[in-house]
Amino acid sequence: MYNIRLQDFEGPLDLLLFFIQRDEIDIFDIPIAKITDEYLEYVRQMDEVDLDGVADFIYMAALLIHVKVRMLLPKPEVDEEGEIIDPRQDLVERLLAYMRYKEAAEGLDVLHKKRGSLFTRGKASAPEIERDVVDTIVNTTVFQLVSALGRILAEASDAPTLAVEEVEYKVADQRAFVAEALSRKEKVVFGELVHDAPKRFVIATFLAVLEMAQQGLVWLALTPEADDFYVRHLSDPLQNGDLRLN
Amino acid sequence: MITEDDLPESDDRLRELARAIEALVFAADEPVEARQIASVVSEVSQGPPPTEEAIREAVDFINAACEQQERPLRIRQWAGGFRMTTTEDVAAYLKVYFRSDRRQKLTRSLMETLAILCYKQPATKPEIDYVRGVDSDYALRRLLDMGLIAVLERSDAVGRPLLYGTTPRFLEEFGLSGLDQLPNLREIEELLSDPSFSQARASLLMMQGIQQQEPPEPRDSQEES
Amino acid sequence: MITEDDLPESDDRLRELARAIEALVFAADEPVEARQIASVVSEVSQGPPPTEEAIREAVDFINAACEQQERPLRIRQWAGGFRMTTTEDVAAYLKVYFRSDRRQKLTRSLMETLAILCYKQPATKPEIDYVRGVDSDYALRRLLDMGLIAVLERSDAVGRPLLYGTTPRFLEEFGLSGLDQLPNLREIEELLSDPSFSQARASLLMMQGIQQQEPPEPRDSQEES
Repeated sequence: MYNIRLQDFEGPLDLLLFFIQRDEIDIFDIPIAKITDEYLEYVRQMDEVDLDGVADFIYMAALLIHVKVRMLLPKPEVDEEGEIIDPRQDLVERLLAYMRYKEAAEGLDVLHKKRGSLFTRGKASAPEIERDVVDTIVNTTVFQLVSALGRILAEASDAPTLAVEEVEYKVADQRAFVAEALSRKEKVVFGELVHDAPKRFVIATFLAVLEMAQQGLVWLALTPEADDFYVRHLSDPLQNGDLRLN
Repeated sequence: MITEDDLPESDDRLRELARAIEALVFAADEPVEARQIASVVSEVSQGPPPTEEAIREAVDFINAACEQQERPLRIRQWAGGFRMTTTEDVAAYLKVYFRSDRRQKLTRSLMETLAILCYKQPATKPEIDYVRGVDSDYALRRLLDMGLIAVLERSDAVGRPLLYGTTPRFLEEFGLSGLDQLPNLREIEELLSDPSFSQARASLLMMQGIQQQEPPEPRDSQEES
Repeated sequence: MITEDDLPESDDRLRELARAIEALVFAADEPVEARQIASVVSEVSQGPPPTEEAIREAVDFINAACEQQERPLRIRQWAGGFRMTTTEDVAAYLKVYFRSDRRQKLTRSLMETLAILCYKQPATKPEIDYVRGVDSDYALRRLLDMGLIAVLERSDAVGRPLLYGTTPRFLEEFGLSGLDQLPNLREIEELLSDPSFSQARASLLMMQGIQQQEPPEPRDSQEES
């Protein structure tokens, strides 16, 4: 058995391609039973692969087994015109397409490296003029603004994983959660509110709090240490002039 | 005019030093000190570092060549280091370029700061720092300079920090008639919740009703057939 | 060498245009398009804008002079505009000066995603996922953050997924003036008949210090399947 590491492969197609290249297999006539067994053998040792990749490898395993089973059918499958369908056809097409782009990626890498030895002007070098700052026109859309907000929130979290066992936390639910907490206590520290909770919970709660603040239902104030903030219940939402709408 | 004939024997070394200096000073993000140049050149050439005098001579050589060729760039020594700038006589071009032709894109840090401010104003700097997880000092100053935000008042909180908010100019630049025209959080969810846009981000943002988009060739059918 | 004697009468105009271009391209933070140069020059000179051909001629003039003078700077045509960069032969100095690569390294998964996008754009996430056989969510988000790709529009397909494409910044980062400068995707037949096809990956893995046994006996796959 070859001592290879799954993380050296970009994904299941890359791994299959490796088998094919290594064993000089005719890509148009893949010995599916053999390659499936070999593939499964590698996938079994997959403990080291991070969760992100597992689903993709397992999906391919299922697909390979399925093709293998179809190959074993006593009567070959036929399409509408009575032509025999090779169960491997889709897989082969995918492998071929992947090969082309994989090679293109290597080509891009070469371009990128070449470009890497050309340097553009650094910040120290600059034109000797006074820039008219106030006259700059902002070339940005509201969508970009919203994306920026999304980015802040997304980056507050760990690297995302595939939604395997993730529980969904909805902003609406978290609003109720916050409201409930504030019904017991007029003022809570955000950090305590979400103490030890999963990131998704924290973010949903944060969004809920932001939303409530925007609607004047709560008021946010920084704690004296400035490392957390209070969420305070506002009894009379009409008082709130916090958002200067227009 | 300085030509090859006028130069001493060390011509080649001077030229190579000048090339290194011109490239370094052009690409650096900070003024480059003579000793930095010396150490880089010494490391690359595997030889002794050039003296400060040699470096100065090479800079003069570059500037003399630029002047002789009427090129609009010079290397100047400022704040203890060398940097490259344009000559004054081309300032007119640059003024026109920077004024009208360059629609300035807001950098990411400016965008983030603005995004927080427009949804949560008035806000203090510590509040913005908290949400962004980084210091927003520079971003706030730039946005103030650009007239997109303003100091509204002082907060009642400890230390009475300044409260920032967006300006009418912000609305104008973003084509909004009022702050209430900003997408609300529900709409943000919708904007960002497109399943193919970014599922991880979307789910992080607690988007609802996300379904994994099927690939063009339906995977399910193969499993079912 | 291009000297004043060799130049036509319009010498002065060419020189002044070259000066304007060199200053603008030096000062700009992004590639400057010919039409931007034309409009700035026209405004400053209060005359007709220079033609694209004249601009190109002036750029060639600058580059020829730089080459003749052995200066380490050149103006390149990237992403539909002009950009000033150092030459390759001084890269050693800059790499030592900056120590690490200032540019972000692109991982294989980012490269693959980019490769698919630049040949197949606009493309949706499911399309990219399908070709790669893996979820490209993270790769797409990284590339969006790096500004190498952008959402172009929404597809008309079910669910109206977003369509991604490469940005001018991608062209700049890869030193391309346009997408048409990308090498053609190789045809399958050509790829398969390339003798390096079967060895490439094996040798790569060997280089990484991964032990490998001899491949099995060469065999006729027709018989075995």
